[in-house]
Order: sequence, then structure tokens, then C-alpha cells
Amino acid sequence: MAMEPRPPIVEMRGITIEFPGVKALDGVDLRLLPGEVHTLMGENGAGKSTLIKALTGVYRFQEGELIVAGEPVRLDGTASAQAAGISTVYQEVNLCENLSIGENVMLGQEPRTRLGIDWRRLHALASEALEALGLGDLDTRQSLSTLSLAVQQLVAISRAIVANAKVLILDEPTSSLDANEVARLFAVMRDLRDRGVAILFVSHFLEQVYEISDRLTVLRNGRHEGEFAIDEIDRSALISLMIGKDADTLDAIAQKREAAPREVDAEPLLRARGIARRGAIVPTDLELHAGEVLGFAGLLGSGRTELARLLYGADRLDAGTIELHGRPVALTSPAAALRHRIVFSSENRRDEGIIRDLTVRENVVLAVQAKRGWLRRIATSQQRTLVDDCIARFDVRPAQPERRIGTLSGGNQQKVLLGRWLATDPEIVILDEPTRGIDVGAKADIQAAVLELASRGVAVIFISSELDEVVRLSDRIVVLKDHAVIATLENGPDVTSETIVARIADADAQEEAA
Amino acid sequence: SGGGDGGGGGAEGDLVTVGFVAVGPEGAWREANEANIQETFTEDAGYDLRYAPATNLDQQSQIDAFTSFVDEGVDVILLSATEGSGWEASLERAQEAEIPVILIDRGIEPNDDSLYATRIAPDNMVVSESVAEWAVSAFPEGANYFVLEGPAGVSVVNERNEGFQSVIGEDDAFVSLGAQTANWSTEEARSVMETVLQANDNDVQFVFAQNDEMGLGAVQAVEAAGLTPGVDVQIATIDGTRPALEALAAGQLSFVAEYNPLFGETALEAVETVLDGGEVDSYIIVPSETFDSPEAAETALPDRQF
Amino acid sequence: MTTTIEHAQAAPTPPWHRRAIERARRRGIDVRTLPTGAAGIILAVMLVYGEIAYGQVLQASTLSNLLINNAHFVILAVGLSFVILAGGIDLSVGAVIAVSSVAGVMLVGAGWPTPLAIAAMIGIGTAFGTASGVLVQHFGVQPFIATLAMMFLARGLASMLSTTPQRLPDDSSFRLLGEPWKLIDGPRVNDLMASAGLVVAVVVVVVAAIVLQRTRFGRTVYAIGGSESSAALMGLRVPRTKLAIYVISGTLAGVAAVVYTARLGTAQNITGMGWELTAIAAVVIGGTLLTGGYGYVVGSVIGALVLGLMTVLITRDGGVPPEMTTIITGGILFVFVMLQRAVVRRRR
Amino acid sequence: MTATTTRERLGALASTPLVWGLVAIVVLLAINSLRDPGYLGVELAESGRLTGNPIDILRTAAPLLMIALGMTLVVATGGIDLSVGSAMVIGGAVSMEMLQAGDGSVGSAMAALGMALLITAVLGAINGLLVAFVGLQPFITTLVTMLAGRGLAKVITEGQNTSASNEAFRWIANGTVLGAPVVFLIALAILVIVVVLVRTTALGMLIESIGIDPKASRMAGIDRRSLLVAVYVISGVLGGVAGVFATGSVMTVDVSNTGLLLELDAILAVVVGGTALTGGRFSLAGAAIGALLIATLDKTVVFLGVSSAATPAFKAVVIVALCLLQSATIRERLSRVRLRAPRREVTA
Ligand SMILES: Nc1ncnc2c1ncn2[C@@H]1O[C@H](COP(=O)(O)OP(=O)(O)OP(=O)(O)O)[C@@H](O)[C@H]1O
Ligand SMILES: Nc1ncnc2c1ncn2[C@@H]1O[C@H](COP(=O)(O)OP(=O)(O)OP(=O)(O)O)[C@@H](O)[C@H]1O
Ligand SMILES: [Mg+2]
Ligand SMILES: [Mg+2]
Repeated sequence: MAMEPRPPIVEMRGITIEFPGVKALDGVDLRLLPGEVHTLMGENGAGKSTLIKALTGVYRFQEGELIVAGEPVRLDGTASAQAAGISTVYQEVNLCENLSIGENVMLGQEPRTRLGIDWRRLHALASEALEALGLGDLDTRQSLSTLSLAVQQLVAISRAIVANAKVLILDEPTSSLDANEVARLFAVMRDLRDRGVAILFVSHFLEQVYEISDRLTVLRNGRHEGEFAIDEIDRSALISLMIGKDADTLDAIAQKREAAPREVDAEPLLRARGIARRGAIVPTDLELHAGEVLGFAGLLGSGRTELARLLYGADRLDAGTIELHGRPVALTSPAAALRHRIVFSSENRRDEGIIRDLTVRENVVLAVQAKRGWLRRIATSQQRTLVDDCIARFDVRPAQPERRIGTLSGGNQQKVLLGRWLATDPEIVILDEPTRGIDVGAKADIQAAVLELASRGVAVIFISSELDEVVRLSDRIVVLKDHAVIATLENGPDVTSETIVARIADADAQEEAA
Repeated sequence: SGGGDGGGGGAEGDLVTVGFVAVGPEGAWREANEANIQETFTEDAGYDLRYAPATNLDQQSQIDAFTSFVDEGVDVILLSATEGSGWEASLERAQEAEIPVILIDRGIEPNDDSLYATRIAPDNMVVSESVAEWAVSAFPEGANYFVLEGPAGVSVVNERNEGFQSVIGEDDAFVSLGAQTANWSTEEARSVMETVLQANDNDVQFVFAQNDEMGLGAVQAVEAAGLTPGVDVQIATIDGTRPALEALAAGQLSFVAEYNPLFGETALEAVETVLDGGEVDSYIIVPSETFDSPEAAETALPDRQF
Repeated sequence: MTTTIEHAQAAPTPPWHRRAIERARRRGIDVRTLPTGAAGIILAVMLVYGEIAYGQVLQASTLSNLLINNAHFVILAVGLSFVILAGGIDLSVGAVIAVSSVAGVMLVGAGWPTPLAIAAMIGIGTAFGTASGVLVQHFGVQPFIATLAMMFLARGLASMLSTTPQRLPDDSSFRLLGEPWKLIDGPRVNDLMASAGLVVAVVVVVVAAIVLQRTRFGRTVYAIGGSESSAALMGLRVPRTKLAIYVISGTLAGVAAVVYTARLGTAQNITGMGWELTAIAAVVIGGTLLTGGYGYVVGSVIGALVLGLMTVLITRDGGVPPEMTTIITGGILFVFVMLQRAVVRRRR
Repeated sequence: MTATTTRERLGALASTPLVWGLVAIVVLLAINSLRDPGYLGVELAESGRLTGNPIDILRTAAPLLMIALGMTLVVATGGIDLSVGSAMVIGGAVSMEMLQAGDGSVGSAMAALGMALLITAVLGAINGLLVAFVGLQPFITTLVTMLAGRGLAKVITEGQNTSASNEAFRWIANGTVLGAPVVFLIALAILVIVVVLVRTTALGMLIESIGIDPKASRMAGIDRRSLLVAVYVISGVLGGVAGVFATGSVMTVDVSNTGLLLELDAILAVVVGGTALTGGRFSLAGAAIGALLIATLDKTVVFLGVSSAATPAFKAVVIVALCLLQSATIRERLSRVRLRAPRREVTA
């Protein structure tokens, strides 16, 4: 596909940003052309988000220059970036939970009449923008806090659509979206691109990158590794450029599928009977055996997270009982669940995961410490061991235990959180979107960790919007729809992501028929 | 003028409703004064006393209480203002409602005596002048002195300063080392005095504490500095509470000017006269004593009521 | 071979969450309004209780005086609402009232015409607000400390201006602002009244409500209260807004000083001690979260009136022993927040 | 990768708020010494005890230091404790009443201290329970206990300013050991105990965690509620201790004034020491330095003979100057990284 040479709308030259102790960007260039989807590729911590923040005025860079539409500009703050026509969806959802959905979509761009904000039109416009992403039936007057993280991410994206920007930046927008939603988002992106918008895109999913991108820029360790048209570079070349490792080794793990179903005890480790919560989960039965991986599959908002939260005591049960080892237990709080050796890694790492001002070490030992009580502090040497284990196991970068976790890249934060949960020596591990924002290499590490846990007799509940991943790892798969379990599938060669999607569609059809 | 059937409080039968806009907890003196009034206007004496202390000595809350008494239609209002100024509008309204007002302790500024029936109080100026006069006689050669004040701007502080200065200011032999607020508090007075002594190399002969509590704090600071109160440093206070007289008897304080809080009876008489339509003086001065020796304190102590 | 376990309770129509949402929409209740609503209800209950227990509460004069005497306080609470909604705090307002009113009265005394003096008073408020705002926004000083410093400064300046009460001349047109107007002349003093100050307060409340609900600035205030970093990343004008809220709060403290001074006719350096805490309490009672993001101006008005009414009721009771006064004030406040909490809990 | 340059080290130093507190103390002491070169001198008085300004400062700082420690912990959880001043007066009232009734022995001194601590612990527990279990906002909760607490003190002493005599007690409050005032040594001991309690156990980290992010902490399995109760109890008890020794220095409890508004000083000390009021990372040493600074400032005002009227303004100037020095804007000059991220102040 030949593109006529157009002058770039954004050009960054020699951008350098140094944080105390880390050179996040080192002389990076980036050119964004109007009417293209340009993907920024790189491992966790490569500097993608930092580059984006430099482009949108969040960080000031120490060296380099930024040229927008031919003019060198100095941005001081996100507001001026927006004024320059740059609209951004950051990696972590940044919305205001105290406001309504509609207002979050329209904040800063509210329609006004002479009497001030026109609320009716505001909600109409917001609805329209959400419609494009398939969220037309959302009540925009509802509080944002009622939405799951994935939906919040879509809301954030719809903000950018409303803005009518010349440059649209999407930092890992797809990390918690299911296939449907990704397809919708891509449709919107193509539409914008065709209208001449320059889109900067970040994703760790290679398929998505090859599906949507026109060109890409690769970063490694904060350095610019090259700029390519999408058809100039194939996957393995791309991966080795990003990681500096041979791609085949990765493929080997990534494609490994659990061969034979494991032997599991007849007696379930956890048995839930009729557990329910108003507005979240209808009465549901569930069994979980030691040494198995139980996948939760479903579309956005189907209730996977909510079911998992009930099992962790994060939300209270309205009805039903939970038995562990055949004995009824009251999981009234996360602390209680933790005492029963149940852990839960939330999909929302920013609000329910990291404690941003604590160090990596403290974040890792936190749950273990909480379980032991405040009086018996974990000895410093033991803390060191725990954190070093975590850093080594998941290749957390930079490998500095005393670094504030808030300064880690998104993917590395996620790795630290997994380290936290595994450090507690759990019996049941609930992982909600554990691979969210994780690069190809690290994803394989995490998947390997899940399998290793199961082989040690730990029961794992695995939730991911990437159905392939669920199918690859799980022994059994619970399919949810509309806050109810519609099927539980034994995994086998004939179970694929397609069959699961078909299941869900079937239920739709039945519903229609009824 | 207003009779005993002013339509007040309702259920109390033929009791006379008295609204008492009070200051509330402030110190021992206030405590004694307000308790005395509450003990005087009892139901047995035919009164229903509504006690409304200020919140945090805030004038605004007193105005609110006053307004509320007027709205409610009490028979008579006793007003013990935290601040003298700013009462015109309220008093005018009470007049319109035909509710007589008797000022307790604090006067109003400007002093328009058509707005109230009478004011009953000891005289701050006279009391603080008495302190100064004693000082002049106790230190014929003059002295270096320091003043411990209440919070800056409170009218008692202003009046006590004015009375004191009207005498001491005339006398060149007296050298002021300054004045600091200790917020009526013993602890703060002690802390302030410590520093004052340090700053002046203990060369302080006389301290005027504007209330007893601060005076007692000064005593401790003087002792802590290794000096003898009453000998090296003489301390005079105003109020005349029991602890102060005890300290005077022990020689720690040198002079205590009473600011007599016990005038409930006088107030009762005034209220009765006013309600019967009689005339009272616009200012009834409550006599106050002074105590200038341990002996005087010893004599007074046995029947000290506050 | 795939085994499928079909669940008995599968696939209900319509799904729970949609039903729940629809139910909420039908009722038309926004949970965010509950605390404020609860405050309103409890205010009404207090009024009725007062009438039954003590009488002469639900009458023209008591109610008008409640409004007139608390007008300045309402203005103050409205100003604080802006700051608190954005997650800040302003401790300086009480002291700003003191310095502004002392200066204003002295200016009138020095022969300044009333409008000019009033402008100066409001200007002083604005100046202090700006100073707090600059400290908070530009120098990153924590709001509590920045405004505490401004409180000390304002109190100090007021005392340096004068420690004696300053009186407005009897013939000053300034006093007219504070004169109550009798709308309906009832028996004795039971009149329905209003005052210029009350009108100012009403205007302030209405304008503030409009600004907060219907302007981008207002919505930015809420957004900052919800999450300052999100607001910044959304490209909202956070620095400007943060500065502005302190300017507003300071300015309204100046306005409150005008209203209060006009009513009293005098000004003093010790006026307004502790009012900041009372005003904050009013805002909180009105259902605004101190951490920001949730609340309404109306709530602050209700809160101010609740506190005013509390004084009236304690006065009416008249049997409070002196050492019990603060206990009882605290107790009532406590009962109030507990009731509010109960209401909010139930409805959520 | 990078060698730490002098400049970076300077920057790091400048970003430690504690340093600026110390600098401010030194500056104030220097100013005083300019006025009187002998200011820092300490003499042995005839009575055999040491006297001198530094001693006075340490003694004055002691009670403030104690409440500032408790306040630091509360603030770190994202709360605030306005009731410490009332805890002080309760502690003072209880101990003075007990001492008055007692026989002047060491035993009765211990009993008085124990009783004071017990009652203030209960007060703290009430705060903690209301905040943690009922879910009231800390500000409003402790405002209520602040009001009610002072009332309670008045009830305990029946409104009197109770005095008592007990040699053991007086010695603790006024005596010196090796030149240092006993109270200050006790305050230091408490500082050490609290630091040990908080930092050799996991208490500190868990407190910081719930202060930074309550929601994420809950998900990490931290029992937020019992931590909150513990922290408020500690704050209450320390308030009680402070009250006992503050009144011990004059052997009189002044129910209207003891501890009045001291909560503001404590909060100031906490913030000067580098703990953000939004919760999270805290520094106990910083709070101690903050307390020393405030005591020094109070003493300086008197020493320099600043008039009562100008005192607040003088304090304001010092606070503002200190805040500006601590501000990021100045810090950025010293360090090379210029972040324009929406930043939260974080302390080491
Ligand atoms: N505010 C900050 N302070 C200090 N270091 C930071 C800060 N933000 C990012 N860094 C560091 O800069 C580097 C680049 O981070 P960045 O967030 O840009 O990575 P990324 O490519 O977006 O990774 P991911 O795929 O995990 O999101 C990381 O080493 C990170 O630790
Ligand atoms: N498409 C949607 N339309 C309306 N509401 C939705 C939608 N998606 C999610 N929600 C709301 O989000 C809430 C959270 O759902 P939940 O977190 O259980 O979803 P999930 O299955 O984990 O999916 P994900 O986390 O990927 O969104 C639901 O209660 C629902 O009200
Ligand atoms: Mg990133
Ligand atoms: Mg989910």
C-alpha cells in the first residue's frame, strides 16, 4: 500500500527523559502522519507510556524537540496538548468515579447554551459517543463507579472520540477488552484514520498490531530501535527487535497447551452453593478442585469479576454458602479470605492493586504481612528474599526493590502484584486479567507460573478477556453471561474460543426466542 | 412596661421567665458569677431562668441567643456580653418587644443607657487603677514591670489596660518591659514569664497579671527561675478567686484586686423593680475589695465563696 | 469429548443488573443526593421538634431571624463548599472576616464612601484567597497549612489595625445594608423580615449553585475533588481552577464580612474566631465529603441553618449547665451525623 | 548508572522536609542570639537546677511533641484528630482530681497517671470506632469528641480549675536530669517507644498503606478497622500524657484553656515534619522537629517582645517562609528533574 508522502502532524526528535535513577527515554524520535495508525512497540518498561506523556505535556523532556503541524511547540500541561488537538487515553484509566458516566465522557467539552451546560444534550452526545463503541444502552446518568474497569476504559476512549482531535493517542486500550470490543474499537479507529486523524497506538497483542497498524516504531530500554511500515517487518523480527531474544523460545511456551487433564481429587477444595449478590450475580453453584485451573469466560460485564470478588470476600454475599475442605466458611472480608489461603489479584491494579507510594518491596510483602498481623514483622532478610524472588521470577524491571511502585511501568506493576499474591503461599489463587498490559515475553512467564501453581496442587481461577489464553490454560471453563453461569465446560481438544463464543451466542438466541 | 404575663415559656404557670444570655465557661470568676445568678433566680423565688451560654465566647452565638429570647417573648433578659459593641440592633428589638434588658458585668459601647434598664457590674477601670495605685505605693522608686494580658482585643483587656495605664503611665519611674497575651491561662503565663525573665536577666520587679490564673502561672515561672515571688518579683492580679487569695496568704502574690462576681441579689432586686415598673439607676456598681497583704487574705479566706 | 453441566438457574431475563438500574432510574434517586437530602429532612424534624417542645419556633420572627442572623454564615459556608468539593480546605475565612471588617469600618471612619469601603472589604478577602491559592497551587503547600498561615496572618493584621472595637458612624449608609426590612408586621416583634444581607446570601447561593452545576468551571471543581490527577490528565484546567476556588472562598469571606459588619455596626479583631470550624462543620453536615467530589451548595446552606437552629434550641431549652454546653453541642452534632449516616446507609 | 553528584545529593537533602525544620530552628535561635548573645546559655541556678532558654524551649515543646506523635499516625492513615486538645484537658483534669484526692505519694501519682491514660484511651477508642466501624469522617468525628471532651473535663472538675500538689508529679514536670528537663526526656522516650513500636513492627507500613490507598489495602487483606482504632487510641493516650504533664508543670488544670487549639499546633508540627495531610508516608522524627520548631517560635515571639497583636502575623510569616523553602518549586531548582506530572508530595 503506497502512501503519498504527507508532512507529519507530530514529530518528536531526540526526546530524552531521565527520572532519578532511570533514563526512561534516550534520544527517541517519533513521526506521526495524518491518517495513519502508528503503533509503539516495546517491552514492559521500554518507555512507551513515558513517550506518550512527553507528547501530551505531562512530563517535560530534558532534551529534544516536539513539532506539531510544522511548528515547534512547548507544552505545559495536558490542557495545552488538548488545545493543540492531541487527545489521549492513558494506560491506566483516568476518570472521576464521583461523576456520572455521561459527564466523564464530556468533561471539559460540555455542550453549553447561554444558561450554561446543557445537560440533556450532554447526555445525548455522550450516549452517541458510547454507541460507537457498542455501549449505547448504558445509562449515562449512572455513576461511573458502577462500571467494570473494561467498560471504564471504553468510556475513556469515547472521550477521545468526542474531542474531535487531530491526533489520538491510545495507550494499551485493548488490554482488558474482549474480542468483540476490540473489533468495535478497531472499526472506530479505522473510521477516524480515514478521516485523517493520526492515531498512536500501543498494544502487546501482536495480532492486533498487525491487524490495525500502518506503521510502527520500536523502543527498547528507552532507545529508538527503528521505524517500519507494517509490511516491512515480520513478527519474529519484530519480537527479536523488541526483546533482543530469539522469538522461537517464546513461541514454544506460548503455544504449549496442557496435554492431558490432570488428576484431581473427587472432593472439591471449594464448593459454593447458591452464592448470589443483588445486581451482580444470580444464585450460582461452583466447585473448585485442588490442582486445577478453572477459567472464567464471558463477555465484558458478564459477571466474571463479580463472581470472583464474592469468592474473595471483597463483596458480601446476599445468599448462599461457601465451603472450604468441606467446612462452611464465612468469607466476610479479603482479610478473612487471605486467612483461608485464598488470594485475588484484581483487574484494576491502579485502584485495587498497588499501593503507589510504597516501594516494590513493601508492595510484595504487604499481603504476607497483613496475614501475619502487624506485630510479627517479616524480618528484613526475609523481605529481601521475597522481593528478589518476585523480581527474578517475573523479570521486573528496573530490578530495584526500594523503588516506589508508582514509578514502575504498568506491566511491571502487574508483575509485582502477582509476586505479592504468590508470596502468601496460597491454596486458591484468583487471577483477574493477570496478563493485562504484559508484554509477550512476560506473558509466557505468567502463564508458566499458572501451570506450575496448578501442578503444585494450588487451585487457580483464571479470568481473561483473551479467550485463547483461557482455553489454553484451563482444565474447566465456566462460561458466564448476564451475571449468571450458563455453562461449565470440561476442556478438551474440541473446546476453542470459537465454541465458547458460540455458546454465548446460543444463549442469546434462546433468550430471544423466549 | 412589660408585666409578668408576657406570654413567655408557656407551661411554667406564673413563674417569671428570665432569659440569661451568658458567657459560659471562661474561668473561675465567670463560673462564680453565673452560678451565683443561677442560684438566685430559682423557681422558689418565682423565676424560670433560661441559661444560654455562648459557644466559644463568640459574640455571634450570644446575639443568636438574645434574638431567640426576644422571639420567644421572655419577661426579662439578663445580658452578660462577651463584647460590648454591636448590640444596638438587638437591644432596639428587645425594646420594641417590650422586654427589659439588664446588663450583667460588661457594658455596651457606645453606652446608650436608653437601650437597657440598668447595668450591674464592678468597675474594671476602678479595679485596675487600684492595682496601679498599689504598685505606685509599693515601689516608691519605681520598677521594671511586665503585663500579662488576656487575648488582644477583648474589651476587659482593653479596660484593664486603660485603667492601669492611666495611673502607671503617669509615673516615669515605672519602666514597661512589654506586654504579652497568655490567653488567661496558667500554663501559657508560666511559659511567657519564663522567657520574659530570661530576656531581661531576671531584672523584673513587678508583674501585673490581668487575671488570677495568669498570676499563678507567673508565680511558678518566677520560682522556676530561682527567684522568690513576693520578694524579687511582686505579682498583682485581678479577680480574687480562692487560689489567688491562698497564694497571697502564702506570700507568693503581693496584691489581689477583687472583681466581685457575687451580685445575684442585686440583679434580683433590679429585675423586680423593673418588672414592677419602677426606676433603677442606669449603672449599679458592685463594690469590690482589694487585698494587699497575707493577713488580709487570711481574714477573707474562710468565707470566700469562689 | 465435552461434558456440559447446564445450570438450573441459567439465563434469567431480563438480567439482574439491568433491572436494578431500571428500578433506580424509575425512582429517580441519585445516591449522591442522599446525604444532603437526609440533612434537609433532619432540619425539618428539628424545626418540628423545637416547635413541639418549646413553642415559638415555627413563627415568622424566629424563622426570619434564623435566616438573617445566619446570612453571613451561609455565605461563608458556600465559599468553603467550593474549596472542600475540590478536596481542599480553607481555615482562614474566620480571620479574613476579622481583618476585612476592621479595615472596612476604619475606612468608612476615615471618610471613604460606603461602596468603596465595601469594595475594599471584598478586595481584602480576594487578596487573602489569592495568597492561599498561590501557595497551594504554585508552591504546592498543603491547603491546611497554607490557609492556616493565612489565618494567622489575617488575625495578626486585624489586631495590628486595631484591638479596640471599631464602630460605623451612626449615619453611615453602610448600616442600611444590615437593617432588617419588615415584610409583614406581626404582633409585637413577630414580624416576617428580610435584610439586604439575606438577599446577598440568597444571590450568592443561587449563583454558586449555578456555577457548580452548570459551568465547566464548576464541573472541574467536582472532577478535581474526585481525582485531581485524573482531572489533570483529562486536560481540565486544574491549576487555574485550584487557584480560583481559594479566590472564591476568600472573596466570599469578604462578602460575609460586609454582611456581618453591616448588621452589627461594629468590627473587631477577634470577630470570627473558630468560625472556620463551624463553617466546615456546616458544609459537612450538609452532606459534602471532606475529601471532595461529593456534595451540593444547598447542603451547606442546610448545614449552616442546622447549626443556627441548634443554638436557638439550646437557648430555648435554657437548662443547660455551663459545663455541659459543649457536651450537648457535640452530642447534637453527633446524633445528627449518626442519623444522616443511618439514612444514607439504608438507602444505599 | 549515574554517580550521585553533589548537586543531586543537595537536591535530595533539600527535599527532606525535616532539614528545613531544623534550618528554621537554627535561624530562629540565631536571631535570638543576635539580640542577646547569651541566649543559648544555660546556668545552674541557686536552687540547683539548670535554667536557660534552651531548657525552657525543650520543656515547652514536650507536650506538643507527644501529641504531634499521635497526630502523625492518625494523619498517616488519612485521618485527622481534632480532639487531642480535649484529650489533654481530660488527662489533666483526671490527674489533678486524683492527686487532689490522693495523699501526695508516688503511688497516688502513678494512680493519677494511670487513670488519666485509661480515660483518654477510651476517648481515642471512641474516635477510632466511629471512624472505622460507623464510617464517619474523621474530621467531624473528632470535632464532636473535641467539643464533648472539653465538656467532660469540666464535668470532671465541676467547672473548677483544680489544683493539687504532689512532689513526684511536680518533679516530672519541672525537674531536670543531667541538665535536660524530665518532661522532655519523657517526651523523647515516648518518641523512641513510638518509633520502635511503629518501625520494628509492621504497624508503620500497614498504616501508610491504608493511608495511601484504603481500597487497595483492603484488597491486600489488611484489617483497616483495627488499625484505625489502634491509631486513634494511641493518639488519645498520647494526648492524655501530654495533658498530664502540661498541667503538671503548673499543677493546675485550666479546664477552659489547657490544650486549647493545640491540635492546630500539632497538625502544623506534623506537616512541617513532612507528613502529608492526605495520608501515607509519615515521619515521626519530622513531627518531633516540627514540635521543637513551634516551641522555639512561641518562645522567640515573647523573647523578641513582639506585641500580642502582631504575634499571629509574625508566626504566619515564619510558616509561609518555611513552606516556600520546602516547596517543590524551590526543590526543582536544586535537582535536575523537572516533572510536570500531577504530583503528590511524598516523603522519604
Ligand atoms: N514517574 C516516574 N518516575 C520514575 N520513573 C518512571 C516514572 N514513570 C516511568 N518511569 C520509568 O520509566 C521507564 C519507562 O516506563 P514506561 O511507563 O514508559 O514503560 P512502558 O513502555 O509504558 O511499559 P508498559 O508496557 O509496562 O506500560 C520504566 O523503567 C519506569 O520505571
Ligand atoms: N456492556 C455493558 N453494558 C452495561 N453495563 C455493563 C456493561 N459491561 C459491564 N457493565 C457493568 O459493569 C459491572 C461489572 O461487571 P463485571 O466486572 O462482573 O464484568 P466482567 O465479566 O468482569 O467483565 P469485565 O471486567 O471485562 O468488564 C456490571 O455490574 C455491569 O453493570
Ligand atoms: Mg505503559
Ligand atoms: Mg472483569
